Amino acid sequence: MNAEALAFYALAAMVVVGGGLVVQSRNLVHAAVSLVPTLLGVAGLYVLLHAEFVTAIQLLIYVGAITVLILFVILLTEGATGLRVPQRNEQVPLALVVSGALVLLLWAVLLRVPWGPPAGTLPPYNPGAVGRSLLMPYVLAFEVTSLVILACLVGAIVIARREE
Amino acid sequence: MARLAWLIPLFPLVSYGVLAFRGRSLGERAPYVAIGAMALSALVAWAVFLEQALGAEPFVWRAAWAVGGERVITVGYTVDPLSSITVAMITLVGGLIFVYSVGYMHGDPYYARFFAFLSLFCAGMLTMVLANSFLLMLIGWEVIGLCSYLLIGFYFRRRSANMAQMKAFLTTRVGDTLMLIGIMALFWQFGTVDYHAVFESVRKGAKEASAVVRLGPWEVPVVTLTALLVFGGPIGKSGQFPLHVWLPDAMEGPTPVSALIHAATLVAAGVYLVGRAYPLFFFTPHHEALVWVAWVGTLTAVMAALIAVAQDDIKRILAYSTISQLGFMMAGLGVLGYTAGLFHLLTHAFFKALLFLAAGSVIHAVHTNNIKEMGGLWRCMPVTFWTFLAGFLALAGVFPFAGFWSKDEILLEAYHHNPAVYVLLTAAAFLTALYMSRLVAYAFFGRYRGPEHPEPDPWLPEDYERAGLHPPGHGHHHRQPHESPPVMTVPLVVLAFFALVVGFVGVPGTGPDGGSWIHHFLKFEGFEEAGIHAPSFSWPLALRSLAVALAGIGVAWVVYGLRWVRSEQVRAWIGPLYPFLRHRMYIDTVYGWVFVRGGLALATGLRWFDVHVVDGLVNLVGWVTVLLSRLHRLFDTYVVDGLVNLVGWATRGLGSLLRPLQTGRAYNYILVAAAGVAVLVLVSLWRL
Amino acid sequence: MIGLSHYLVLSSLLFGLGLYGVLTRRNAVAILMGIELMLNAANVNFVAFTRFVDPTFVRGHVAALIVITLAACEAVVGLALVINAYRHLETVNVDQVDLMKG
Amino acid sequence: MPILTITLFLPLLGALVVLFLPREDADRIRRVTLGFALATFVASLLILPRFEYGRREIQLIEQAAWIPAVGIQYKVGVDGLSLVLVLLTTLLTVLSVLYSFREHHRVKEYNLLFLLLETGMLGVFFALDFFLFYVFWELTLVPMYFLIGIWGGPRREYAAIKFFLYTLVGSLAMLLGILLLYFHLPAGQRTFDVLEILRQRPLAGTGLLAQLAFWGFFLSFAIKVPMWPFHTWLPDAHVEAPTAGSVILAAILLKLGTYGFVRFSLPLFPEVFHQHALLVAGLAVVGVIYGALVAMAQTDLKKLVAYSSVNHMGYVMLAVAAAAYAYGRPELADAAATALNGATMEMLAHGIITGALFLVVGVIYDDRTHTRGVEDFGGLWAVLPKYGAVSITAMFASLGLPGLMGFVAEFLIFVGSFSIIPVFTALAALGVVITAAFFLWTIQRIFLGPTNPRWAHLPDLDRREMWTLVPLVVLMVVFGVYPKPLLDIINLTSSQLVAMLR
Repeated sequence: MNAEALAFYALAAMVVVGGGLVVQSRNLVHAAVSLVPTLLGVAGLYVLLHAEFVTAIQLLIYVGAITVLILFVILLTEGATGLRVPQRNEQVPLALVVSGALVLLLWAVLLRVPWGPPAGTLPPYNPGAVGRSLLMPYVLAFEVTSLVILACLVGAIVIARREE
Repeated sequence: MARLAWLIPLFPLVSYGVLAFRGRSLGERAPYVAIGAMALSALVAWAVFLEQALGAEPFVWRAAWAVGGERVITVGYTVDPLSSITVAMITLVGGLIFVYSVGYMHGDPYYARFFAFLSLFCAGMLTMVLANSFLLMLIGWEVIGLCSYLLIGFYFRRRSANMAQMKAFLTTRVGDTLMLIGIMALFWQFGTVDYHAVFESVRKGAKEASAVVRLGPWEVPVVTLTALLVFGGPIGKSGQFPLHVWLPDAMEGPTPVSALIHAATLVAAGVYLVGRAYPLFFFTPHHEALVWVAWVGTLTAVMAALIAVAQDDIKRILAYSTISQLGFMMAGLGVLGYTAGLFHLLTHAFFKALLFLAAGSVIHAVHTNNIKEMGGLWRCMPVTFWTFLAGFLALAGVFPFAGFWSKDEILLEAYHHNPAVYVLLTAAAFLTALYMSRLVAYAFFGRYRGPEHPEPDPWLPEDYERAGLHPPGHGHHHRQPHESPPVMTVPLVVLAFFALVVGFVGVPGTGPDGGSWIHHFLKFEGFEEAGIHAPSFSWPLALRSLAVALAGIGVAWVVYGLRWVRSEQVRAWIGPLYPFLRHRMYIDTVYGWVFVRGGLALATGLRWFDVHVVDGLVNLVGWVTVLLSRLHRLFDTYVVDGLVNLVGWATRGLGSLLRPLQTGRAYNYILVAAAGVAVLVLVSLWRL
Repeated sequence: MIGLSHYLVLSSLLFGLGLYGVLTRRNAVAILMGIELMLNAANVNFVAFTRFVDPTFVRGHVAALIVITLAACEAVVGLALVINAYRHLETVNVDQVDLMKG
Repeated sequence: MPILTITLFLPLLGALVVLFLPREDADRIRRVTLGFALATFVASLLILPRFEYGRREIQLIEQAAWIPAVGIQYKVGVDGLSLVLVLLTTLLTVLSVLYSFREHHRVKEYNLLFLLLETGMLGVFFALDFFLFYVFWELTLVPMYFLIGIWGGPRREYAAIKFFLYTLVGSLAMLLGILLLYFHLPAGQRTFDVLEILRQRPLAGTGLLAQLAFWGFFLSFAIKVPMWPFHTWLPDAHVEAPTAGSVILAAILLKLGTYGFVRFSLPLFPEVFHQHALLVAGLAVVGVIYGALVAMAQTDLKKLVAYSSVNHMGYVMLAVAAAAYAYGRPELADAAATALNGATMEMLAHGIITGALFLVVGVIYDDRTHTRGVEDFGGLWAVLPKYGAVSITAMFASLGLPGLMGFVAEFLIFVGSFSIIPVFTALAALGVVITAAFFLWTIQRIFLGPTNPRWAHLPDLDRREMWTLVPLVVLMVVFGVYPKPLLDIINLTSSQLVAMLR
């Protein structure tokens, strides 16, 4: 087992355990905090996959921003997120069966597909390549995304603003 | 000059416009606008009339007004002897009444409005007379109806005036609707409503076999039915039986209005129309439409004269007298006396306007309408008395006043063409002299009795306040009535003059070939074609009618003047006839019950029907739908009705079956979606 | 040697966990966290495919970046909605919000 | 310049502009709305010089592909009938918006809905594609629903829902009819183009299907008109709607029904319509008499005017039924054209007169007395001379006084229809007396007699109210005295229709 494999399994364990805690904790604050190792683990996987830029963004946005945001909201709406209220609905067994089945089936499919060898090599300077791709072939997607961000920004302000 | 005839109605119309928009600021000067316009219009009218009298050709002008497919409906005016002499009469009488009104209406808070409505009336009346088609005639006809409505209710604070104006408009409207249907029938038969074209067609059509309509057991020729429907308008407007009920009530209006509208012009419009549309009546099989006209007229003449004898209100007596005289005119036209009827129309306009104005002068002085509260007025109101007397003699038909000549013409025609009508009309003439003498005797002779309850002011103090006037004080009128100011008496004198002389156009020898001028001027061409000749004047007949008139005066003088026989005794002799006549033969009462209350009851009933039945059905449908949806849980227990639309039930049933699945909770839906994805993955696994 | 399938197995597992969270949680914020897990799983897939199947134009990276951006947007709007709903309904439990019930 | 499209979408543009105005600045919203309404009116007037007065067919056609796969296109055009109705719409919208300056509740939404409504109404008159027509037809429904439901009187929800459901049921029936027509075109040539469908008359000779489609259209239009016995939504809607809403409802929306009858039912199903013409005429006569009698028994002024609408629209339907009955009898062509001219004239006259009447009621109710009970008034003429003059003129116009617009219409309807269905027409003419009776009675109770001291100091019409009412009165008089300019335009369409019915 080389260093890469070791890293992978460690990160995978981090992700899975974190994810499990996220969906399983009764305390929502715990769940939100457990999100951090999961997202960090995913970031680590990106490093293993030579996706430095994505890693950076993952750290900045997910770990830095979204997690904090979620925590804030949990604290803001504490009366409704506390331990006294039941946190699970009545379809737990069914959900367990369905999601378990889905995972198993996906595995069955993924492992059977013969993925061929890579059709090229990764560009050496990763952020530059990403930038070129974003601004040349995918510029439309880029623009649309920025528009969506704008709309979200406005929408979020409108929705969350306290009405006079 | 005939080309300028369109100016005749235009002047009063402009005057109306000015007074309607600027009347308030004109204030006291408002009448000058109206009188000036009438003077200009009279000038043109008399010029046109004299031109026609000197033998000018009739003139017609048309312009397109509406279109329907390829057809064009025109309006325009026609100048011929009949229309020109009528407009000359209207502008003259109208102008004099305008002048009189300056005095009569002085100090009224709605002074300008009064003259505005009078001007509009004259515009409408002149339009109606000059019109060259049934369409324009109808327009003028309804406009004068509107003005009559507005002027009857001029004292709009009075409930009685409000009721009277509605009664007038609605009663005439019944006749107008019949006439409208008649005009529709004309359009149907001839495709036009132009006088000339219609009359040409009926003249030609008279020689051919005419189409008939079945009305129950009777077969009526279409032309006759059309003519009679058109006659519905004159029946309403000219107060003929059975639509005469509005005219006596119309006396609620100010007296100049009664003089102008309800004596001289508007009510004569019906007679004028029958004269104008004479071919329509004449060219029916056996002139049968004219026979109807004659009998309606005769009946009206007798009935109204009878009622007039038992009335006490001076204006009502004159109103019933007007109805009766209009009946005379209709009867005259009906017994083939085309000239006679129209001649009486012209003379009657002068002397009846005179009588009303003089009556107005009396009312102005004594503040009551009841002749039994007057008396002895000949001494304190000499001008009014003498002019009234002139009008009285003209109406009674005493030689040489105008009424003698024209009424005699009618009796002469009736004598030759329809003896039964002649007898009845003679009786009516006797009654006319009787009730008029009664009126004169009560009002002008004896001693002054004075009103117990003087007529209250028609206006409220607030009306004067708004107009910036001071309400007239109470008790300022003298114990002894006094003569009216010259602005009112001068028109009386002028009209009295005409009441004396206007009949002379009917004196034999004034026209060519020894006939009278009026016969020469106003003649109906159809008579010559049909070989009918007007009977010539005969002295025995004239003397007989004069004797009848004098007899009427004599009888009245015996009872009411000299009081040899007390009127109470007369009442006792005639028994129930007196209350019958006094209550206007109960005609108004019956109409009130049948039409007014009946109509309102029907309306109320239909409103109930609308809310509870028609709308109830709609609401029932809605209610049932709501109920069904409320009961959806019990739906399964319902026994499915075989008649009910199976598809509808099935859809509904399927809906309720699927209903529990729609929980509205997102996580249920997502679970299903995830399971679906799992199934899809499973399928793809198979295919690998 | 860690290959593509390792990553794919891991990401499917993560996806399953997220899905389970979404399906069972009553609380809207918790559901949102489940969604975040699922999105991360997808992103791992994208990046892994770039590395092992189609590396030339780093298309997967671009897709992952866009997903991250949209995830951020979604979180922002979602949380705004949660706050708004909480203010109005005094609850953020989705089973009490059943306006879609047929 | 695509003048029709500009006219059609100017109000929509206005609605967009209003959407972006701050709701606090009510004054600016009102002025902008009025500006757009005026601009639309001017644009519709600009159609006049472009219109060819010698051509009977639909002209000034503007079209563009929309959904070519199923034969739907954007196609608009005008002929005499739609031109005059478009002018009526744009004018009355201007006056309604002007009147609504007094509205203070949710001004922005109110004005926005009005502009939206105008586009809907114009679209119905302009559309030459059944799909487009249907879209606009439904579009008129929504703003009106909200106008009644939000700005209405105490029972507004009931009235709004009744109005909505009733007319919706009708439009669904029409949709069925449209689809029947569409699917009877030969496959491959299927289109919603009105002119093409009119040319081919796909359901001619299909018996039952033609009947079905005819009654589908009939139900939709009859509810809109409204014909007896589908009229009960009208009084409720009128009573509850805000004044300007009532004006538009009476003046324009009712005309959509009669417009539909003339534009579609007559030329599409002449045989079927001919077959049922006497039934329709009978319903029309019942509407005339019944409407007048029920109006007489009303004590609420708005209800009274509403039932008088039932009465007047009965005349229109009488003329349409007469025209249908004349199908196949060329000798009656001119009479049928006269009747149709009268019907169109009555649509305009009723729009102008009843519009004025609702404004008159609104003027006294909204800002002065807050009561509409006929019995609560009396002697108002002395207090409000200008108001009295305007109201009495409008009422006399409504009862068909010659010299005013209503008479022209009634006269043409009567003389035209009498040549075709004399008995029905004569019966309907009797309605004239009843109409006169209830209007006179109303005048007496409101304007004559002693003044109720409560109203002794009411202010007379102010300048804005004069500006809304005077144009209508002027039009009543002008076209009452000389209707030929209008009739020349209208006659083009009537002649064309009659030619198609030969």
